[in-house]
Amino acid sequence: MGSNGGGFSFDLCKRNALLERKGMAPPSAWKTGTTIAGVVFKDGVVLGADTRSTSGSTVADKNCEKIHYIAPNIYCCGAGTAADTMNVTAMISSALDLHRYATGRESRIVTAMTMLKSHLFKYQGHVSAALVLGGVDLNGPHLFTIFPHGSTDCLPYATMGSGSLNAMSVFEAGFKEDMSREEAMALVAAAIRSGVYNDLGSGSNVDLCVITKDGVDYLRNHELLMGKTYQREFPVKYPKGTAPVIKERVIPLTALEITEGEAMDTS
Amino acid sequence: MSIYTYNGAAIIAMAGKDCVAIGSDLRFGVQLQTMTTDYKKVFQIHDKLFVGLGGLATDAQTLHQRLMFRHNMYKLREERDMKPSTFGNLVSSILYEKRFGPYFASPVVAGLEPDGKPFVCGMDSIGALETAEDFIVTGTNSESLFGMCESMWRPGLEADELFEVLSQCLLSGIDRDALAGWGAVVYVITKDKVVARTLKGRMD
Amino acid sequence: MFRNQYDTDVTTWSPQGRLFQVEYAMEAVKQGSCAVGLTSKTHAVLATLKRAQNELSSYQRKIFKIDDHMGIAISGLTADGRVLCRYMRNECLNHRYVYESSMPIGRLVRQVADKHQVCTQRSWKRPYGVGLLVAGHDARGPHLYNTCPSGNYWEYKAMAIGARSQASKTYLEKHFEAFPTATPEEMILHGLRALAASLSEGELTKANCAVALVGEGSSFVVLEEDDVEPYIQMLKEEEGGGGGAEPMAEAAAEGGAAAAEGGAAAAADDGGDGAAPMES
Amino acid sequence: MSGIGTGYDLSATTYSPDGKVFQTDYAQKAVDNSSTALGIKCKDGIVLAVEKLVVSKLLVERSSRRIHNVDRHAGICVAGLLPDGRMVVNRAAEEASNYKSFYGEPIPGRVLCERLASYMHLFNLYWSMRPYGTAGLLATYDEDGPALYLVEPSGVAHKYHGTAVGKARQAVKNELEKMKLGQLTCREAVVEAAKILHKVHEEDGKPFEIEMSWICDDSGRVHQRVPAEVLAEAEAAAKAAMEESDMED
Amino acid sequence: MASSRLVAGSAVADAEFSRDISLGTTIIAVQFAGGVVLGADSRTSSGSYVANRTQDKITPLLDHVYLCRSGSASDTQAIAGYVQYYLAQLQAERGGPVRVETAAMMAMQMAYGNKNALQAGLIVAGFDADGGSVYAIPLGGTLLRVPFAIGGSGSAYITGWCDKNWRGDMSRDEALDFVRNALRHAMARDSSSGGCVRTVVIDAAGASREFIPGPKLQPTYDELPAPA
Amino acid sequence: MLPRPTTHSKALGPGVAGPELAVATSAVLDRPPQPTAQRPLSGAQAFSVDPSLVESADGPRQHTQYPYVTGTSVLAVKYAGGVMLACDTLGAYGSTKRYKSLERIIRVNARTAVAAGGEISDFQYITRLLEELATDDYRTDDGIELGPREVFSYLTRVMYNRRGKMDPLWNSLVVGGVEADGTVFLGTVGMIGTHYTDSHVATGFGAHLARPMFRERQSDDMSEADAEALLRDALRVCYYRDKQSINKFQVAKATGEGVAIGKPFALETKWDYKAFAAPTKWAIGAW
Repeated sequence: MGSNGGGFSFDLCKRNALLERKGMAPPSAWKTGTTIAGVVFKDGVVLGADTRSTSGSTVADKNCEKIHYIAPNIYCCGAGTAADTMNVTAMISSALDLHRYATGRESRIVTAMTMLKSHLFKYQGHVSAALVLGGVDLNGPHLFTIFPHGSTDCLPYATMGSGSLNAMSVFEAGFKEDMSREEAMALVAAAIRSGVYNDLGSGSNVDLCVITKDGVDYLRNHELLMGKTYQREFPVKYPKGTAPVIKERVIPLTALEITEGEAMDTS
Repeated sequence: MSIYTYNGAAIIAMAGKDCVAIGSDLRFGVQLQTMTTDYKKVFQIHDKLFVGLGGLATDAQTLHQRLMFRHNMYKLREERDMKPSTFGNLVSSILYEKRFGPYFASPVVAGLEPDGKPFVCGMDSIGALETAEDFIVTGTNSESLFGMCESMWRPGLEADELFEVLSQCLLSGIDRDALAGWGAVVYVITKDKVVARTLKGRMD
Repeated sequence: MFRNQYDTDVTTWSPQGRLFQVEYAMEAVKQGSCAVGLTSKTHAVLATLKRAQNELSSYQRKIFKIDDHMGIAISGLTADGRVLCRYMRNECLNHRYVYESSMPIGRLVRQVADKHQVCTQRSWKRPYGVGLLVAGHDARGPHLYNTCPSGNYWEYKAMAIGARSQASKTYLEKHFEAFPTATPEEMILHGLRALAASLSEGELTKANCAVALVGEGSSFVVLEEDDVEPYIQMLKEEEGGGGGAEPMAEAAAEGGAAAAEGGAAAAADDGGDGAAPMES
Repeated sequence: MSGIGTGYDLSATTYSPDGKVFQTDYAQKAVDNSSTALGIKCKDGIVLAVEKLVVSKLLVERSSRRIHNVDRHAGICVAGLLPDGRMVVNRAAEEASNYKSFYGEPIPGRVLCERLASYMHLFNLYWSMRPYGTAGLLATYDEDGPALYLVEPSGVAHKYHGTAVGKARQAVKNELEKMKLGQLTCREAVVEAAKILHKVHEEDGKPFEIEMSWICDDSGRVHQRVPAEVLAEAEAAAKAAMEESDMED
Repeated sequence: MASSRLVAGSAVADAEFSRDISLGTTIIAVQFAGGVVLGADSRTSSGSYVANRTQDKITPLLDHVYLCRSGSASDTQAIAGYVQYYLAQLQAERGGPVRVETAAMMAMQMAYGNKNALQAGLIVAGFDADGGSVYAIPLGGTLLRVPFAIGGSGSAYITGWCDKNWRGDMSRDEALDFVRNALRHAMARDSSSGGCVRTVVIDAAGASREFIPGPKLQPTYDELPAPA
Repeated sequence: MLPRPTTHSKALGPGVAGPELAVATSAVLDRPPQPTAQRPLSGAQAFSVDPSLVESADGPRQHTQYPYVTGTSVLAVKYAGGVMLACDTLGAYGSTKRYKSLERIIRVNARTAVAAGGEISDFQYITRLLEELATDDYRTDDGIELGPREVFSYLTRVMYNRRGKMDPLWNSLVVGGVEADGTVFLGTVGMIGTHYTDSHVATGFGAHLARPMFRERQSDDMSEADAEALLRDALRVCYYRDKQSINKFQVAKATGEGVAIGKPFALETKWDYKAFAAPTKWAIGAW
């Protein structure tokens, strides 16, 4: 019970396939319909993402985080199945942690990229994470895209997700080499906005992450595009006793306050 | 027919001011037939931590057992209760482990952190974690629960009002769900006590 | 009434190159009560005289709305008129369905006229015994058309058809130069005055006449009963004042004479009526 | 020999003892009684012209059309019963459209003429129908250049350098024969046609208007109404000529 | 199988990204007297979308052996990665340069051994002690030594052209021209090939790269020259 | 054995008849139409349908066709006094760029222009229909001509009727023009008759690539020069990112003065970024 061996467990696959054959559709996983993008500028990389996550056509989260931490100098935007992007990036992040402990050196972006691609390639696209990976290392700023099947590209500007075409049109029309930090941030924000406004899978706000050799600026909700446009004038206040309570029971607290463990017998 | 609608469920967790509440309906049915009407989908993990499990009941029960097992092991090893946020990650990992053959369950976690702050989070069947400041819903008709909560919830709800708001959302939400209902149970967790209340609902 | 060998069949030419059956059908139009139509720069107006079969029956309707931008007044066999009306409504609806716009008046009239023609060339058919005054407004402004059983049609500035319509026509010919700039209200009054000219006995009442108006920005409306009452009142006031009565009396006199003539010349070569049956 | 009263002249499917189909002749009568229409083939195109009696001053000027477009490269001027004429024009348009949609090129004038003639001929063959009381002057401009045809109620069709139908056809033909048609341009022919129509109408005295169309290089080899100003000039010239000749008288 | 069906239900619905990224491509390599020339276009597509318009499809396996990739981007990248790794290992082990044929064999082993799981059409070309050589490894993993090789979706359009214009006695510049023109014509007709032309010449002096932006290519029939 | 249908074979290449591969090797040879994910829900994506999706879908199978020679996106914007339409001149045969001087914009009459993406044979059929309509107006000779809105309406009916017969015309159409009263009209019709009017429209890939630009930059009172500049920018992006396009475009303007369809031209494009020439210069081991 409870394998700790790591890796995936496939024990339910047979049963689930059987259920599916019997007409029981499996649930849809949350995914990030998503617009994610990044550009390389003079001193570093700017990554951007929208903040909508969806389940079917329902918005599952209005302000989720799609720019994931990989290493102090590397971040990664994720599109695709939410669970996959989270776990893949977390996995690589911890692997790089260990790698840094072992080598004592700053992680390189190509390393992260290679680990990600080999993981994704291993699962042949079934782990559906589409990533924009960016960071700055001793070789300067780098930007990669990684597709679910494990192919990668090295690009000066990149987009992914369902809004990638919308975002790409902004880049193709506005990208310049060696932009300033401000220009790059404005361009990425515009690209994400293009996704938010034109792609139904993308929405809410713009997150940015600026990485230079001097550090990282994670600008969560850099642009708040979509606040609530409606507000209950006077949220209904229910007086105590509105709900028809049949039975009430107070569950007593059981926890023992353990202040300190007993010292181990060392003799 | 989705496997998710085989048994039926409606679960809401809501954060208040230094308190948190979680509730579920009470119906246990097999497709359109109601079997029992006292089936709680919310389980207590420890004093200040609850998990609600919607989806396929058999998976929810298995998952609950595994979660209890893992929490007990943790407690034995660490001699303390698990923080709700830690527990959320645990649930997520357990689910993602079965990425390609998932449990058909979507958990909602609600609890008070050791510092007294409320914590609620939810996830899909393969463990995509979403922590929320406001509320998390799951169930066979989560859309109508979403709608209610979106409109009723507001920041800073005190325990009593949190209970009323959650109850209203839950009761009216399940009125539009043929697969959930027959009353509800709501737990309100505060610093010094947990109150469980059973609500009267439609019996059809 | 005489008969000859060539007048019983619509597919038989007379040695002079005439089609008597068609010409007889034209006479059917003259059996109907009078219908008048006129146009200004912005509007087209129809006015009709309604008959009642007997005291217990209702008055026969003579004006039909085809579409928002067009309507017809009929004279002759009402049943034939209704068939054509149905056809025209259908065509307008189809045009609206396909183009989401109103059908040009002239094009529909031409189609209707073509429909008439077919009935003048098949032994198993008879010509429609009805004349139409089609009033409408389209992209090219207001129009008034007249169709005949022969399949001919003309566009008029103003026109009258039906029994004793000659008197009305005389009125129209006298005043048509004033029409282009007339207001809708004036147009209606002109229409009613022309109509009154065709009366052999009695006077216009709200029961026996109906008026229709269509034009720029106003869709086709029929004014009957109480709606037409104020206009009739105005006419009466005019008459009372004496100023407006004169032309009407005059027209009525002429009309009477013409009607008498017309009756005699029924089957003969109809010169007076603009050679309407057989324009060649 | 007259067929009147013999009973041999009541159907298009009946021959008279001397081999005539009187109904066809009678239909032709309707054309002969028509107001006059003429067509001229010039060196650069065709001009069609027709006089129209103005039977009422209530009529909208120039509203009742006798010359119709069949396709961009073909037009017909009808004489005789106007409703019959319209049906013939409809058929012509249909033929042109079908030909175009099947063969992808405009229908050649000769083909159009033959198809029309066949169509009209059809109505001479059944007792249940009557021959058309109309004749059509067909003007076309195809790859072989401009051509003028006349299609008659009997289904007979000929190609002409110039011809006329209607009441004053003989007078017009006389005038046409005097002219050197092959050297005339359409622009000149428009004036000539106006003059002729005014001249042959003279005796009549009734008010009339002239409708005229052309298909020539000036019109881009497209059949269209003669532009209003050109027509006005021509009419003015025609009226001036009339007055002149009056003076001479 | 079960798992793959399940994923189809829960995976990304954006087919743009769930579909494999394809190097619908034109690749070519020619041997000349003193070496080899490799060439490729730069388009990577996902359905109709150009996912990368300046992809580098010519991957070094060693300093003197390069690989042209066509087919699935992920598969060929993975193959190249493994071959690079094994060759580096071998080179270190042998303590000297690896022969082109060996590199080609290595690539073949990958392609052939996993032929049911891979979509990869490869061309390996390089320069070693025996001069330049070109090896084609089409789908399935056949290994063939050829004087010149073309591959990818665009190659169908230039097969005849190449047969006509190839000569065995081309000079370096002639071979380079041959490659550029072949690519130009393939890119003109194949919508899956396009963008720019990349070439690599490998001879005794080592490998040298060239990058020709799309607008710099001479227009073919019915195309317009790029504005100056 | 019966002769095989002469669609082209994935195994042998474009234009060649032969056996189909059991497993599509999309890697080497693409299937004729380049599918995107979109089902034909609106005019914007109408023709870019993945036929395999259609076939595997439940419900009546479209035993009809499959686009063969296709044109890609059409872009159009309104501006002060008129509307401007633009597209490239490629007729693609599957993934073959086969016909490069194929004009996809037609003048219907003095007030209306229509442009099309999708199956070219169907568009030519539609062209013939519209020609016939214009000829009908000419024949009637009453000074009334169909306005762009009427042409648009007509086309929606044609498209919907054909889809009702499960035999759709595989196009998305853009209708632009100026009404008799000077109102500027712009609308689009999809292959199943879905239609809408807007200040700017883009079909096919343009819906994703060009429309975001239009939403930012287009306004109904922009100048002609601005509109043309906007269209050129949008065309350029489409050329970069849509593999079924070529650098040869046409722009047509419909204004009160009439419809003018311009000569084909090429756009300046940017390919010489340092990172394009040597993408992995500083990332050894990357691709």
